[in-house]
Formats: sequence, structure tokens, C-alpha cells
Amino acid sequence: MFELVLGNSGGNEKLVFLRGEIDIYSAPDFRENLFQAIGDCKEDIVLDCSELSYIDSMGLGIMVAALKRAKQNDSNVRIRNPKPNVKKLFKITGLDKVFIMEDSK
Amino acid sequence: MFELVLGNSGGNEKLVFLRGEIDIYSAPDFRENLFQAIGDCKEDIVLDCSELSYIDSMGLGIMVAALKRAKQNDSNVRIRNPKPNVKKLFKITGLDKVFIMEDSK
Amino acid sequence: MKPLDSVSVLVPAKAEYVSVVRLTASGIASRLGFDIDDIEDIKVSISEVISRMIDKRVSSGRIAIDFHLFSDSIRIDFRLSDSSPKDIFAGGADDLAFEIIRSLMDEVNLNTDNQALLSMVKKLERAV
Amino acid sequence: MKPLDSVSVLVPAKAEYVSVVRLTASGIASRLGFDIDDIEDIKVSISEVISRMIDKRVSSGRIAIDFHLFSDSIRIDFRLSDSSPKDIFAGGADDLAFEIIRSLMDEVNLNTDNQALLSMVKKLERAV
Ligand SMILES: Nc1ncnc2c1ncn2[C@@H]1O[C@H](COP(=O)(O)OP(=O)(O)O)[C@@H](O)[C@H]1O
Ligand SMILES: Nc1ncnc2c1ncn2[C@@H]1O[C@H](COP(=O)(O)OP(=O)(O)O)[C@@H](O)[C@H]1O
Repeated sequence: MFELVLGNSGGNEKLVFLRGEIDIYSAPDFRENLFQAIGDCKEDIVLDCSELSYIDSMGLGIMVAALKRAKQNDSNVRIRNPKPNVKKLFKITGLDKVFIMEDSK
Repeated sequence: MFELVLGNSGGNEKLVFLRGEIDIYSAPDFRENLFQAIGDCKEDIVLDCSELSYIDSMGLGIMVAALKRAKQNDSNVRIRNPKPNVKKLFKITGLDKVFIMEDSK
Repeated sequence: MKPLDSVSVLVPAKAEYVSVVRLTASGIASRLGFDIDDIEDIKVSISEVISRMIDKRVSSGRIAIDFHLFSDSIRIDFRLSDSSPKDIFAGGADDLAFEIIRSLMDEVNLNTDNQALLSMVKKLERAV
Repeated sequence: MKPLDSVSVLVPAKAEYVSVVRLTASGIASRLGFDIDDIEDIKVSISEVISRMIDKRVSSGRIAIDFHLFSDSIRIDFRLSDSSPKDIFAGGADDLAFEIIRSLMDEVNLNTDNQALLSMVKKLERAV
């Protein structure tokens, strides 16, 4: 029940769709696929969370690791359209100040 | 998570919408509301099951009791648009031969 | 045969907890790879057994449901916390609930020797 | 205070069963009348604890989760089938998981005396 799909945004950003639940079971999958997607790209990574129904500290930790990698490449990680429950976790952990949070809706 | 709603069908039938789950927890509610709806009416009772997500032997038993009451009034009980899982239970218990099964879709 | 894994749920013998067990069962069954139809069959069968236990006041205490996972099947055992009459399907083969369980599961055993009041099995990739 | 009812779930200390406990928890919490936000808080908190137990290999056996229902709250106790180190939140207050649990639940107690490794409480109609 977790999927990571690479998008084609056209602009100078790398679009990554997250779907389903990120927990201890799916975290290894998420980590591997995310870092493979990032590679050494210099563009911003956009994590589209509109279909992400669940995340916990493990998933957030992986996003933080991805952000560190991105900063090394002088790029950034942006969190797009998280559902209220996901947004809440960014908020209570203070990670909403660390990532660029985007609401296009 | 169970609701029984009386419909207004215009024709010579009494329309009863069932919504949610009928199990041992909601069965007393279902029994009471269904028999209240039936009363002494001479029209056929149509149980619209399109929104009924779950039923078990207890719910089926109540429908059989309602059918007996209806027959006393020279009317009938019709099961309309059951979901596949609900239809399956009518089938394996042979009750699809006892009730009038209707698929308007 | 020893199961690969086992999950146990212990609930009060009260009507309002039957849906909790259904939810747990669907989580376990979907993990094992059962399709939606099979998961529904398992949920209905479990509900029938527990409802009967509650309805016949077989238990005043708690009902234990053990899910034993095998590579190609799931076995579900029902245990009671107190000793009690074991004729929950008094109606026998004519019984509507028993008929449903027998149709939906691949095996149903009453009064098994492994302390279970009732034990039932559903196979993965069931040959229809 | 004695709970009105208790539900217990026993699962293998493996990642694939965390979602099963989440599903069970949401069923119990919705029965008690918690709203969607509170149910989500409970699910996340439970996942954090169990994941940490699995991740730190605190248990090689099974994890017992007891849901104790009160008229105005739910208490969730985590017990282990084997004795093991009890420092699952070694990072202490800085720890991300612990921070999340502390924010989402009304009470969190580590190493309580009622045999639980961790115990947490969520109140109904929480005053915000
Ligand atoms: N109940 C289980 N017991 C043991 N292993 C399991 C169980 N459920 C899943 N697995 C393991 O997890 C792997 C993925 O299973 P699955 O649940 O079908 O994946 P997903 O949730 O990603 O669709 C399988 O290879 C299987 O070995
Ligand atoms: N966990 C519980 N423990 C004890 N009683 C419960 C529990 N959940 C519900 N009830 C009882 O069932 C009644 C209906 O509860 P509720 O679940 O809110 O109804 P519904 O599912 O019909 O919306 C309540 O009056 C309450 O006494």
C-alpha cells in the first residue's frame, strides 16, 4: 500500500508522487526509491503528498535525510499538498520550518 | 454505522433504504425500525440494499421474519440492488429463491 | 504444522466489539494476500461465530480469536476465557449461521482438541 | 480506576503487523466515540511505539497492546513477551518519535509499574 511514482513537471523541479502509507514496513522501499530518484540532480525535489494518507517519524526522518542530500547539491526539498493529518506531523515536529511547504490548492 | 431511511417511491410499494452494516450490534435497531416501517401495510416492501455494505445471518433472519409478516398481509418483500458480497449471502443460504431479488442496474 | 506467525485478539463478549474483530481480520487477511472476496468471506465467518457466542451468552468474559498464518492458508481459532456450554450451533447443519460458515470457509472444526471451541481454515488461491 | 472494557492484541514484533494494529486501534477508538482527528493521533502514536520496539529489536517475540476503555478516555499499554532493555526512546526528549507521541497523546508514561513498558492516555472531548 505504498507507491512512489516519478512525475514529469517540465519545470526545473523533480516531481515525486507519494501514494499510500509510509510506516516501518514501507520505509525501506521509500528510502531506496527516493534516493534513487534524487541521485545527483541539481533541481528541487517536489514531494507531492496529496495522495499520501499516512506517515510517521520514520518517513519524516527519511525526508530529512533527503533534504540533507539535496542541500549538498545546492537544491531543496519541497512538500506539496500534504493532507491535514500529514501536515499536522510536520507542524508538531517543527519540520514545517525546515522544509518548504507548498499548498497549491 | 447503520441507518434505515424510508423512501418515497410513489408507486404501490414501500421503499426502505438500508445503509451501512447490519450485524449483532445494529440488528436490534434494524428489527425495530423495519417492523415499524412495515406496520400493517398492504404494499410490497422494497429493501434498497445499494448502500448496505455488510450483513450476516442475524440480518438475514430479520428479513425472513419481515417476509413472513408481509405474506400475512398478502404482500411481499423485494431485495433491490444488493452489493456482490450481500448477494452472495442470499445465494449460499438459498434465500435468493425465497425473496424477490431485483437488479435495476 | 507450526504457523509462520500468529496474531491474537481478546475482546469482551459484547456486540459492539464484533466490528473491531472484523477490522483486525481484514488487516491480517490482506497482509497474507487474500483478495477482497476472500477477505469478506473471512470477516463474515468470524462475525457469525462471535455473534453466536455472544447471543447464546456462551461467555460472560472475553473471547480470544487466534489468527494462525501459514504460507498458503489462515486458521482462525476461537477460545473462551470461561468454561461454558459448547453447543453454539445447536441448530446443527440446518442452522443459517453454520451454513454460511461452511460455505465460505474451506474447513470448519467444532470442539477441536487444541482448546479451541471452534477452528476454521481459509486457503489462499482457493481452487473454485 | 477499573476500565469499562479491555481489548488486547498480540502481534509478532515484525514491521508487517504494525498496520494491523493501526486498523484495530481505529476500530476501537471510533467505537468509543473519538473523532477522526483523535483516531489519527492514536494510530500514529501506537505506530511510533511499536515501530520503535521492532526497530530497536526490543522484542524477538510478540508485542501485546492492551486497550483499556474508560467512559472519558482510552489508555493503551504496551507489554513485551520477553524481558528486554527498556530504553526504546534512548534519544529522550529530543527524539522525534517521542516528541510526536507527547504532542498527540494526553499522557505518556514510561516503565510504569503495571508491567507495561509504556502506557499512554487519550481523553475524549479533549479541551484544546
Ligand atoms: N503475514 C505475513 N507474514 C509473514 N510475511 C509477510 C506477511 N505479510 C507479508 N509478508 C512479507 O512481506 C512481503 C510483501 O508482502 P505484501 O503484504 O503482499 O506487500 P505489500 O504490502 O507491499 O503489497 C512478502 O514478500 C512477504 O514475505
Ligand atoms: N467501547 C464501548 N464500551 C462500552 N459501551 C460502548 C462502547 N462503544 C459503544 N458503546 C455503547 O453503545 C452505544 C452506542 O455507541 P456508538 O458506538 O456511539 O453507536 P453507533 O455505532 O450506533 O454510532 C453507547 O450508548 C454505548 O453505551
